[in-house]
Amino acid sequence: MLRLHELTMRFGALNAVDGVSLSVGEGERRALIGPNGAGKSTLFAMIAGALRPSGGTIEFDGQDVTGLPEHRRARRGIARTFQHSSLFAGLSCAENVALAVRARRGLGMRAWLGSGRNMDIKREVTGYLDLMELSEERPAGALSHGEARRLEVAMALAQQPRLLLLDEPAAGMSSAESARFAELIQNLDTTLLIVEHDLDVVFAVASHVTVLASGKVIADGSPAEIKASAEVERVYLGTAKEIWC
Amino acid sequence: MRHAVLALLVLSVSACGGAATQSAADDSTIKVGAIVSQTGVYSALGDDMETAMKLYLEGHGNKLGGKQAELIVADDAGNPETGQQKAKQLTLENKVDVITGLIASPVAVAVAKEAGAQKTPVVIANAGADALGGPGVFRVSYTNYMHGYAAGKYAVEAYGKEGAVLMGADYSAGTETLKGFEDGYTKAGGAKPIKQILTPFGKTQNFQPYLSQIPSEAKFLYTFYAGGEAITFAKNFKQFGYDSKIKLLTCQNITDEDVLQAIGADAEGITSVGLYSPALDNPENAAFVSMWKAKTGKNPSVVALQSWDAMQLIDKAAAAGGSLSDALAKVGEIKSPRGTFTLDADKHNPVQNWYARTYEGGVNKVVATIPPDPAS
Amino acid sequence: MRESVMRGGDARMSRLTRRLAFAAALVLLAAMPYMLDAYRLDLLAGGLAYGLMAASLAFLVGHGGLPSLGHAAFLGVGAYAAGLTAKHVTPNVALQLLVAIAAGVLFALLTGWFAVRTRGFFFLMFTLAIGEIAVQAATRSTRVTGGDNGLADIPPTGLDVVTFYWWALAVVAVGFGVLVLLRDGPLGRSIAGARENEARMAALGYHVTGVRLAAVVIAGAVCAAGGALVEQKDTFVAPTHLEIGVSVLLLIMVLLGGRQTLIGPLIAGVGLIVLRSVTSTALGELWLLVEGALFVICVYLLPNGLLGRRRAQAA
Amino acid sequence: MSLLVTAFDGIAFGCLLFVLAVGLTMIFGLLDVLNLAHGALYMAGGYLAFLVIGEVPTSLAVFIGVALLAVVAGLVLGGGLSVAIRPLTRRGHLDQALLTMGLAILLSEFLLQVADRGFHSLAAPRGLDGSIAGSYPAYRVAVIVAGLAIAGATFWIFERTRAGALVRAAVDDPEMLAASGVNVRRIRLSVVLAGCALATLAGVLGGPLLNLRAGLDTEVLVLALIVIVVGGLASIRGAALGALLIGQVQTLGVALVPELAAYLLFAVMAAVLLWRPAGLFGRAT
Repeated sequence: MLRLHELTMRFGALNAVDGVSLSVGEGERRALIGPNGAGKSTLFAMIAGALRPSGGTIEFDGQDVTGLPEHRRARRGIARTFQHSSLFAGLSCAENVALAVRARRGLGMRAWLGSGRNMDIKREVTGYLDLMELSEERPAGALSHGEARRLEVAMALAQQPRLLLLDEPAAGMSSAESARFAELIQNLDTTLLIVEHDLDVVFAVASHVTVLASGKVIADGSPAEIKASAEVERVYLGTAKEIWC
Repeated sequence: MRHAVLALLVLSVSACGGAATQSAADDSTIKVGAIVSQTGVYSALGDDMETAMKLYLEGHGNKLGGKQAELIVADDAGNPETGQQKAKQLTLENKVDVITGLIASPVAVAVAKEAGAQKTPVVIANAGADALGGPGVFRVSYTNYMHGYAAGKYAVEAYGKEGAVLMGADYSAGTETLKGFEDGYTKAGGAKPIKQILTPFGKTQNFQPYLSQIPSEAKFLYTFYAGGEAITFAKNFKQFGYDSKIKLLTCQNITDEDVLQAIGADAEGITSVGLYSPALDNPENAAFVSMWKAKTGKNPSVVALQSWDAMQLIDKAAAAGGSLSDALAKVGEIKSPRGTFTLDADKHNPVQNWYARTYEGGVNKVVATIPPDPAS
Repeated sequence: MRESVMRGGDARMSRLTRRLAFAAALVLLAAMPYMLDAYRLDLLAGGLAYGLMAASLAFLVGHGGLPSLGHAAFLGVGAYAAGLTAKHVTPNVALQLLVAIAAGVLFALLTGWFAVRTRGFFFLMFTLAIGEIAVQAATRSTRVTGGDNGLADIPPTGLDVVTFYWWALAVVAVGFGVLVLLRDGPLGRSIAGARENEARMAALGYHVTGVRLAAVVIAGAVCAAGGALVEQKDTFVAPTHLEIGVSVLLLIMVLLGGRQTLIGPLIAGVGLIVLRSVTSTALGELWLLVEGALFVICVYLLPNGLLGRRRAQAA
Repeated sequence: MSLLVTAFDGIAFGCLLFVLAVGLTMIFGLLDVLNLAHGALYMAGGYLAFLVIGEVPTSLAVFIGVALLAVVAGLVLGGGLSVAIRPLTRRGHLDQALLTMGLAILLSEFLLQVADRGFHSLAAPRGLDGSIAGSYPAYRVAVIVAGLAIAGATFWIFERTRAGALVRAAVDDPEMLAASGVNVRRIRLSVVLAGCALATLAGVLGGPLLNLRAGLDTEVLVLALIVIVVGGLASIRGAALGALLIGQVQTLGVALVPELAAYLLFAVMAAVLLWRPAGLFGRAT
């Protein structure tokens, strides 16, 4: 479904992302981990379309989408959440999700006045909000950090994406919240690419893990292989261990 | 429910708006509606107009044609939409017998249209748009065309038969006056002006770039500017040394009272062609100038003179009795401080002398008289 | 139940009272010809036209988050389109209105296509440039627009004051209704989304500049309809109808009325036009001073304007 | 040759535009307060000078004295403005615009009532009222000198002095500055006062060039807004460049393309906004 080929991003002399090639198959749940500054967020931004790569190509469903602007990629079925939650603060949760649903259904003539079709849109909105345990009426600006992260995911799901990009969804969550969050993510059936620091969430959710360090892929495999790999431990888990103890 | 309450509030304001009296139109009084600019760019001329009209009434026992006169002044703010609204108010509510004033041409066009619909005669005291005039519309000022035409005729003798360059603000008053000049000049034997330079109206703070476009072979320059632009032009012309490069003939507005003080010394020696000068020696002018100086301490401007004559026209027409519109058309000769003039039969524009004047020692000295020309 | 922001269950009730209030106001306005004389009815018709144009600007500024200082250009486009149609094509006011709206849409697409590429204060200044260029175009294309003396000899509409008032009231009611429907409809929600957060809208798959352009086109078309009414009332239009002073006046009506609503600016529009006529008649040249004082007082006493309510601000 | 004079005249006009616009870019750029009363403050400076010295040439000393008087008036009006604006600092540009528009109407109409509604123009001071080599007004050269002096002073204060550093810090991170014990409110007040004083000073400097009349406040405000938008907000350098560019557009541009003269000013601004949506020197906000 998603194939990156020699993807590179140069900021002046620094190669934040240096020739990364990887592919994510249909239904796979790929996690992207690595120490700070490994280029995870930059890679994520390039896939989502917010950043134009300096080199290499991105293929989605066999088509080259490297140059495609963000909103056209979303139309093709790539949905994303934001690292620092970016919501419609002045609008209610229901409206936030409704905008996502309506984006997918297109703004045809009927959509201008579309009161008739409002009913089934409303049902869909309620479905996603219940999935993420959020009340319909509260303005998005008044949500707690955890609730805001869940609304982000609800909106991404409302786009019924074929590929869901999650940018550190568990960041800033308590362990209880992130555990609950991992459960919610687990029973999603879309293809997933998640960038995350919280390794509990990573190993609970991911079916395949890629490890990045200073812009390069240093390891790639099942969660078990990654845990056991000495190379990863040296570069990545070693530093993580000091944090823990 | 707040919306309905508020809507009610607003509408009640409009219901009682304009507490003008609704006195029945008895014929012992004559109501004159004067639409002038009390705010906006033309407000200086508005003050002159209002003062002149009130001065005339004071001097004539507040009577016009033997009837008690009531002058109602309305502010058009220099805007045709507001002017038309005031015309509706004056005709529908105040039931005025005649509308006068009208400084800016767009306002005069809108008001003339409205007054025509309400069957109320209009006496234009300033606006120069050529198109104005006709049944029910009378003008005591001038048309832009005749203003330029007279200058063109004069220029042939005084400035020579060729080498004329025209310069003016790019709006109807400017282009119509310059067209009049071209016709007057060529009909009197002058060659076709070699260049016409138009400057954006109301947007020009600096004339140097335009003055620099005057071709070297030009012999004299005729310009049309009014109000603020007249000041900027006169000062730029002198300060950039063009007064030593080319002879200048201007329209009457550049050396008129409202701008002379601001132009100051740079106005000295400027020759212009206008329909009036405070220095004209005839009994009516002597009386008018002394009354005006007593009231304002300054010489009367062209607008003041024209407003005085507007009242004089209404006064003579009201004296004849009957329908005011018909009476206005049959007034015949008017003894004005500018000299005697009449209104032409179909467009009711003034048939009058024009005067070449040179500004020296604080007054426009009359140097030549250009008799009325039926062609203009 | 629409998705607009309403506290808890009273959404249905409040929408009902709003509809009731709107109907009551309509009935009251319809009764005006029996309560007002010709001059005041004509003044009210003009006030309603300006109220509709203020509401269309509120749709752009308040709902769309796109502050404009050149909205009078649409008044001009509508007025000249209607005037030229009356002069050269048909005296039928309805057809003139359609031509005016079409001209408004075209002008909105032409200029909005560029304008929506700017943001915030720079969008404000870009619209100021559009407005001023429109004034110059109207002033200088003398053969078509009659230049600075305005479009002369437009044939009368043949409607007397009362009939014209009904026509204006109908156009304003329909125009206002369209604005409300569009604001609360799906397109209106996406325009609100573009106002709140452009990056998120792009991530959802919206063509953000397209959504903003839609807001400009809707506001422009409704304002052009208002412009047609202004022209038809007096059968006269001149470049002064679209000068910057009018754009400022429309923006002031929006701010006084409360930019989060559409009804507030409509009422402020009618009120300001009527007030100007009353104070100008009563106070002569001092009316401008009174108006300046009114703006200052309203900024302090009515922080959200006449009818505005603080939108659900972020926590 | 005359195009050279036109270009030089463009510099003079640019200098006036700079003095006229720099106060606005300070208050708007640095304090994010949209002051639409800027044109009325300019008008106040001009009318104050007119009421004091009328329209006859005075000695240079008297003219400078009147200019200083205008600066004092600017400081007083600036104090009033900062008090009026304080409740609105968190209410966004549109509310500030409505307030300052109201204040502008009140101030300009007051000036017209006190003086009169006619056209007035300050006379250049004696010694500067003639023309150099009979073809270039000496006063405009003085405007260039004054403009450069004021530009130099504002650059120096902002770039080199501690006060300038404090102002720039107050713009970037008011909370941090306040935390370090600096009275941020006093800094903001001084910026408002400086901005308004520059506006009234510009009124006197421009008195002999732009006529004093009803409607002058709107005309000057639009010119100032165009200059700071083209130059880029919140930068003195931007205001300087914007002023010089617009100065040339209004002189050289008009001389080269006379038939487009009416559209030029706004077409240039629109073009700059499309090319650099935050102005030439502006940071994309």
